[in-house]
Amino acid sequence: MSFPLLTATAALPALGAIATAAVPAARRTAAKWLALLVSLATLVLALVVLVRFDPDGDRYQLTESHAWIKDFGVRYELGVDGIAVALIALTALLIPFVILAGWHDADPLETKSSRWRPTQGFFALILGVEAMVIISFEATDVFLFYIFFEAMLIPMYFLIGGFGDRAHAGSDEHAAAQRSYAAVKFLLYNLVGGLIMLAAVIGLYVVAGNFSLQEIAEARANGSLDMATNTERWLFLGFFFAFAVKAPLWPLHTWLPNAMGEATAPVAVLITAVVDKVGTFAMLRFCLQLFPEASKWATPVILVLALISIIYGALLAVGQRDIKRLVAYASISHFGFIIMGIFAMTSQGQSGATLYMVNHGISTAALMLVAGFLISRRGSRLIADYGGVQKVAPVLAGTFLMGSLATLSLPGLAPFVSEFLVLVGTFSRYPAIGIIATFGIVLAALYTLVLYQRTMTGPVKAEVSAMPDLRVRELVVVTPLIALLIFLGVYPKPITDIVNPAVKQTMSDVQKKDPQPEVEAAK
Amino acid sequence: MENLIALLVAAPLLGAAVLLCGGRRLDAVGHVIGTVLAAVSFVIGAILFADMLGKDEEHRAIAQHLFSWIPVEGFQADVAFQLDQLSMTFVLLITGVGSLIHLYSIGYMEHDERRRRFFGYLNLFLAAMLLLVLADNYLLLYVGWEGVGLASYLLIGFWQHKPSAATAAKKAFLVNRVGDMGLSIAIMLMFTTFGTFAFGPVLESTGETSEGTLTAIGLMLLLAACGKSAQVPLQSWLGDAMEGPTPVSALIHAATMVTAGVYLIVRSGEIFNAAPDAQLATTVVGAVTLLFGAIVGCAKDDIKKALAGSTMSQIGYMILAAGLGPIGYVFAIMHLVTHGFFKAGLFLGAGSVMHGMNDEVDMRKYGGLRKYMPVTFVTFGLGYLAIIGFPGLSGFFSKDKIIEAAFAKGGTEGWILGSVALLGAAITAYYMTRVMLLTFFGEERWRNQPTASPADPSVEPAAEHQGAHAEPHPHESPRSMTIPMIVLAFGSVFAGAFFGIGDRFMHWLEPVTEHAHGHPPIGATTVTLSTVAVMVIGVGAAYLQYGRRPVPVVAPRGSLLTRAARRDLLQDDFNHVVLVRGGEHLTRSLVYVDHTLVDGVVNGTAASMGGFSGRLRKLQNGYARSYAVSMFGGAAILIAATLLMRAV
Amino acid sequence: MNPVNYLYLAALLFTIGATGVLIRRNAIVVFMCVELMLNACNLALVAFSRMHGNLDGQIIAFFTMVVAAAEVVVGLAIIVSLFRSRHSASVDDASLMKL
Amino acid sequence: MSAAAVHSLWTMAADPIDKIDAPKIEYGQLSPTLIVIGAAIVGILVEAFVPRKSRYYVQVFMSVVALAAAFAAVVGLAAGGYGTTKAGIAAMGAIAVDGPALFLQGTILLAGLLGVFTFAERRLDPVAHGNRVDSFAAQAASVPGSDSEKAAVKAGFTTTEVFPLLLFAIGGMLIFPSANDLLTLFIALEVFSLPLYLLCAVARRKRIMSQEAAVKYFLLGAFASAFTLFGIALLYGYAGSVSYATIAQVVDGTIETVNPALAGTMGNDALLLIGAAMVVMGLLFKVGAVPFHMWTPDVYQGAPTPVTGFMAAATKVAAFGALLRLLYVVLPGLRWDWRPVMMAVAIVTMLGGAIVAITQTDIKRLLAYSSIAHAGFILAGVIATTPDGVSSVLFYLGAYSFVTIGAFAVVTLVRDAGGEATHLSKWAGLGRRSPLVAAVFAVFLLAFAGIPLTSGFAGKFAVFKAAAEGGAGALVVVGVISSAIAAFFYIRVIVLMFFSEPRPEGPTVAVPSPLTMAAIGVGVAVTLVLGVAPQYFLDLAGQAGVFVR
Repeated sequence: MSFPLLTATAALPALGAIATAAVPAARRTAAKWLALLVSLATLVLALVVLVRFDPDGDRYQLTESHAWIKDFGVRYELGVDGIAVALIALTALLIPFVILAGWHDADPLETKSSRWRPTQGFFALILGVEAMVIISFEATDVFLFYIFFEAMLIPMYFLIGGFGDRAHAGSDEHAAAQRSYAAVKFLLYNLVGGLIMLAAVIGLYVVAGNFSLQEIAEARANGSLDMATNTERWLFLGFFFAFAVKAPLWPLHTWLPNAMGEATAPVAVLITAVVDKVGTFAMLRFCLQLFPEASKWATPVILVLALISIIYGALLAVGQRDIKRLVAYASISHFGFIIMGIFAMTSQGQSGATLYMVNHGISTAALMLVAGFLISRRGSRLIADYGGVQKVAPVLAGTFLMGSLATLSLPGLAPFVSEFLVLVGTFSRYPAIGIIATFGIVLAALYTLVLYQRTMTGPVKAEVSAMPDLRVRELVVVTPLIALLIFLGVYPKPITDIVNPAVKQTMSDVQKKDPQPEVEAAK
Repeated sequence: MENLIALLVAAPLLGAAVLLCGGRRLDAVGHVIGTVLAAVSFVIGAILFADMLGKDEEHRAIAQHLFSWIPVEGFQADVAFQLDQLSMTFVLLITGVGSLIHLYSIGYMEHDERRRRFFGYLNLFLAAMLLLVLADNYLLLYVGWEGVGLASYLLIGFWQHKPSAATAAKKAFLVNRVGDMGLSIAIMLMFTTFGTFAFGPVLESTGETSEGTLTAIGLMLLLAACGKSAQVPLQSWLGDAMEGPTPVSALIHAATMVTAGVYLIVRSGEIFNAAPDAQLATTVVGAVTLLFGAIVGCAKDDIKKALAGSTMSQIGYMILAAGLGPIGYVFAIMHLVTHGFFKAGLFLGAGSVMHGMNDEVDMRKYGGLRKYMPVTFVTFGLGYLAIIGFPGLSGFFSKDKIIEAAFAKGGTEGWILGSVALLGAAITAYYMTRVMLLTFFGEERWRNQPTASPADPSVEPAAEHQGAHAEPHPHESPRSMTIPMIVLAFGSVFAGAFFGIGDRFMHWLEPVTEHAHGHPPIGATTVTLSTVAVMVIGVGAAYLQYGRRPVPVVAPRGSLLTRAARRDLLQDDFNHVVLVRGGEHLTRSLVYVDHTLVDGVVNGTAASMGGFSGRLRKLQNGYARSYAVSMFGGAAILIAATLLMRAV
Repeated sequence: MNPVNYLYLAALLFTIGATGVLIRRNAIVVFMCVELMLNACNLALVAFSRMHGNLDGQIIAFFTMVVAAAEVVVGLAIIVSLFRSRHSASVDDASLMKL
Repeated sequence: MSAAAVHSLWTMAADPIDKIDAPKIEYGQLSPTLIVIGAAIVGILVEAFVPRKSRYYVQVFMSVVALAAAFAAVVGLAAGGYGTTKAGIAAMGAIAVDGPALFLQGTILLAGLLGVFTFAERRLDPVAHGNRVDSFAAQAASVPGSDSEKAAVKAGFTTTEVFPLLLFAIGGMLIFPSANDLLTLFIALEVFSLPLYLLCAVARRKRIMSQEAAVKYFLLGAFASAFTLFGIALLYGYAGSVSYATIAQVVDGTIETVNPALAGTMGNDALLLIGAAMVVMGLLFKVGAVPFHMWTPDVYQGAPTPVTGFMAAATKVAAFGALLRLLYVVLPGLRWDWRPVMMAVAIVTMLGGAIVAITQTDIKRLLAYSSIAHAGFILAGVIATTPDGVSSVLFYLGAYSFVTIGAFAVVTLVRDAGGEATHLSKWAGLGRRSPLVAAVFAVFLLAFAGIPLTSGFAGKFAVFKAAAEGGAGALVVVGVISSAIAAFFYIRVIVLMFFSEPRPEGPTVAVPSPLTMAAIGVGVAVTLVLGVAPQYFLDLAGQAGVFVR
């Protein structure tokens, strides 16, 4: 019985959350530091996982397996493949920045009754989300995954609904209404998705008799478990629906702009960069492995939806007046790319998609957090309220530009690698879709540069004339992210090395081969 | 030797990193660092050149593999360089002209408090451009391709507080993105066709695939070239790009970056050779742009915009040549190099003029400047002679060759292309003469009338003590600015002869681009003579119009064509109406759709559910007896249903 | 006489009682209707008991009466207290809680 | 009372009587019920003889002890294997002592214990004339607002009768699920219904509503039990016996000795079907299934909240227990007749409850409708007609009852001048005022909504799984849909508590005595434990999943 590394990685933040919540009301700063330290410790653990993981080893490593709910055929089974490792690392990496960026977001405005402890709650919830996300990346038992896939909605829900921008602090009734609307919308969308998935989960149990991903996948592979075509398709749809809501895929996306718009920037990052990744990750791990045939059957539709997401999201981003909503729609567009990469069913596509999840996490974090700093200074989310910031706060503008360039996936920055892989991967099997998707890169340039131009350039607006440049804390948040963007853009090998074997596995699960180049095919 | 190649890129990259991250403490020395590193890169280039000359033709190309960039199943992208004669030509041009312009900028940007950043951007550009020409595969080239785009974006918008500058920068980037789309699709096609996108394998195995595929790839590459090299239909950004500081216009939008399209096509020669349709398209684009740019150039009063038009048209020549295939490649590159010299020279001259004229750009407010800024006058004049193809100067050699080649294409195409090229030569002569006359000859129109254009912020303090309406005091520019101009002037005088005589340049490039001699239906001499002839005509016309008569300070309304030309032949308005307006409408309506339809459906169901609930709960009317009714009815139904179940 | 007729009678009584519950307003009357239904049940039980020739039905009938008595106790208590506090025994008046 | 015994008595009448053999009663196996009912009777005596001041303490003490003892007895029996191997029929066929019976009795007893705690709470209402008061009328007999009432309050009277009544109700509930013949079923039904009718009527605040609730509950309850009884009569007519076993045999046609007199009716399936339907209807009334649910919201709202909590939890448990036994022991032969009908009932119940709840504005009514929806979910498990189905229902009932009692206990804490502030608008911003209470209530709501890591999810999963395996996939789909709808209004309350600004004149949260705290604490603990590690209890329910015939 070796040390349960994976459990520890998930348990640490969970315990940290409890501890943070328990900090007395007066000791706010202590709670913050505690949360930060815990998240850093988690990062360390995640790195240990990263190191201990052997790309050429078994598919699932560091596995743990304990009996849990026998009657439901549920086991506490953890295990990570390359994709999971990458995403766990991403999560553990982002949380400290999220915490640091949200350092003052939850300071109580006026001294409420001593028992009301927003700050403790805020950071505890963040850690709670981290714990749940990590364990759902680790779970190799469908039921275990489902539990946390659903449960993580609750802390997210409180994070969105409970803590708004400083700009629209609680006092403002309208903003509060907006916020709780966004929170409820987030919860209901995902809950409905989750419940439909629950039906599918139960159906899966009826068909398969247990929930172990590996057992079922093997049984599917060696034919000892064959589902009726229709059953498989229904189950697939049940699963996919939930993931498509979470991802989010057009036309199930409308909760994201509200949620990201109303939540504070760090929480918005948490949503789009961390939590939503569970959705795309689950498509890759569960949909394809459990229902290969159905996945192939659904591919055309899904690809078209993904394509719509890409173009539609980008176009709407162009039309936004609100910085955060703009970033949200941009994310929708990017998730379109990820899903497209997954279902293109080519090595490049899926490696690209996985890489994309990581890169999008980092780039969106960079852009959104800087935007958050900007908003916290001026107290408005409207693009029109800014202008000429570049002159008064050059560093802020510079980092913002880097974030924007990453978002439009400029070559040399990380997102380019993944986006191009996805495009190539899709193109090689579905040229038309690949070409249309390429329009996305033009639109991406459009909305990011328009945003930059309207906020950062031009004559200095009176309201921003006194705007301070980035503070040390904020620099500490942004700089590493940007450095990472550049590094992974120039040298993504470390990640691809981990991811490739897992992708190869998935490809074999769905029994798909990459299309051969014309020339070699001719030979 | 191979290992030097990386340094070539690394030096300016280092410069960019240091200058951009260094912060204010480097403000004092920033420009020095930048210039030195550019020069370092030039020196390395020179060393490599010398080494290359030392080898015999076959073994001149060298390569360096740095590391595997994106290793994914069935997909291999490396960071690897290849340096052959073609790349070398560019390396020298880029680093050479680049260094000169760094030097020039020291003086030009003296008063700008953000000079450090300016040099950072310039270095960034050098690095990206070198990456572009040194890459040994299309994906890495793509990185450089977009890198130079970024640099140009940053530099055009360098004076970001000017909305016009910011807009121009954005426009440039966007239009280029459209081109980039072409490039990335081309790369994807290569990947699916050849399973790789490294120059070597792709270009060798062109024979193994259908012409259709190659045509597609070719057209996509052409699209990319159009974006980067401001060819019709993607040329609209270049004029606005003149918002950037003049050295930028000289380096990026005249000498180097805009010629990247030509490089791309020549580099992909084998693909085009195997795809005649793509070639034809290329020549057409070249020819059209050549005229388009020339015409626009005639109408502009803004000296930089006039030069920009000329750049467009000159690159049109190069693209045309490149489209002609093996008979044109060499001349395309040759013209590219000579053009690099004289056009850069011209821009620097223009910059120097503006520098002396409180950044006035309207030529109608110049005049008679030759005695105030002699050096500028001489250098500019030499560049002028070069570009109009005055016999013996560099422009003459390169352009004449292209016109010959155009005729040599043969058939009606040949005639059409050739005559277009000739016409272009005439117009070139016309508008360049116009520029020359308006600027340096005639009476001094800048006296006692206010400087309209807002003073450039970099000289704001100066502008203040002069007062906004003070009349300018034309003066020669500082040494650091004149030296580069002089050097470039030398280039524009002798480069052509040096390359052309004895076909030196041809032999130099042949191993890479393999050259085929084209024979124009009407002998080469005839072509040459007619070239000179039309040139004289053009000059004459311009002299009659601007040399003899006084030039009105306020531009006359002018003919329909003139007015259209002033507005870039209206295509900008077209873009605005169709793309911008249309796009705005599209997005606005989509936002509406998203809110009402997509979101509405969900909210609608929720609302209807609520309404249903509201109606349903009316049943709960509080009367015990009605509850009893429902129970009784329920019981009845229950019994009936049970009996029914048995019945069926 | 055919014992089945007793069943029909029982059914009839039961229905009458049920109808009464549905249509009468006065709580007492409603309650009496319920009692009527219970007695209909008794009749049915006894009739069946006779038909089957075993005593269970009759025994149950006794139990039913006891239960009915108990119900009266509880019911009257409740109804009376209601009547005293609102001076009306109409079940329709007692409709504060609805929707 | 078994039919056979009576019969022999009657026939022997002619012969000279030498001895009457007393019926054989297994006191040990009946001990839980006997203890509770005994305690109830003693409770009555206490009311008669113990001085008023000390009654409260004596009653509370006795009730707690009795229930604890009864629970101990249940545990003892279960440990003694009466739930599994030694399961059998006691009291000459009247009572079944088997797994489901013991499991449900245990649940009911625990619920009852928590119920007693909430009944005994005396810290919530402000002290009246120097006496701490509970949530029951000083003198139920006195007219609301009359002088006699004031006098009673002044004198510090309290209705300590509620404790014996509670015990009687519990006693009836203990018998209900273990009743093994229709007569016992009917008696048990009345024995636990009548005290509940009374308990509904004795609220301290809002007495008019309380009485109205009682009247409605009583009239409709009596109406329903009349149907039940008629159904019993018909079944008796069909089978010539009220014993489950015999009826089952007659239904299956596997009865050995056919009395010629029976032959006539035995064939007549109309009797059987109508009778069965009517009996089932009586039980559906008790569980509050659509369309027999309409009493639920009004009664839940009007009754004193502790009573509501107890009722909502224990009645459901008992009624579902009886329903299970009826359907699994008596009518398995009719499965193909009642299954589709019950499916329809389950579907309308799930949807109806969830949909109507959306627009509720009173927290107690809201919980009432939610309990209707949950009845639907449980029915889904009942319909599975597999051992898994039984155990899933048992588990669900266990989990659900604790959540319910806890939730209603929390409701008792939120008060303003007029007693409990049950209107939702008053709950706005509760999370800001007293985060702990709000958080606890949120946990209960999430459990109701079936969010993972709460007992609600485990239970829901269990029943849906059983239903799916039992071939009722449609129910699962409807189930998840109505869960989604239901989630909406649970979340509405959470939003209200946490995200809306507190009203200045909002309610205060009373600090309860350890009694209510215990009730709530146990509720939360069970909710979370069953959510995270349900295996042990699933095993329990699984072992208890077999009925004795």
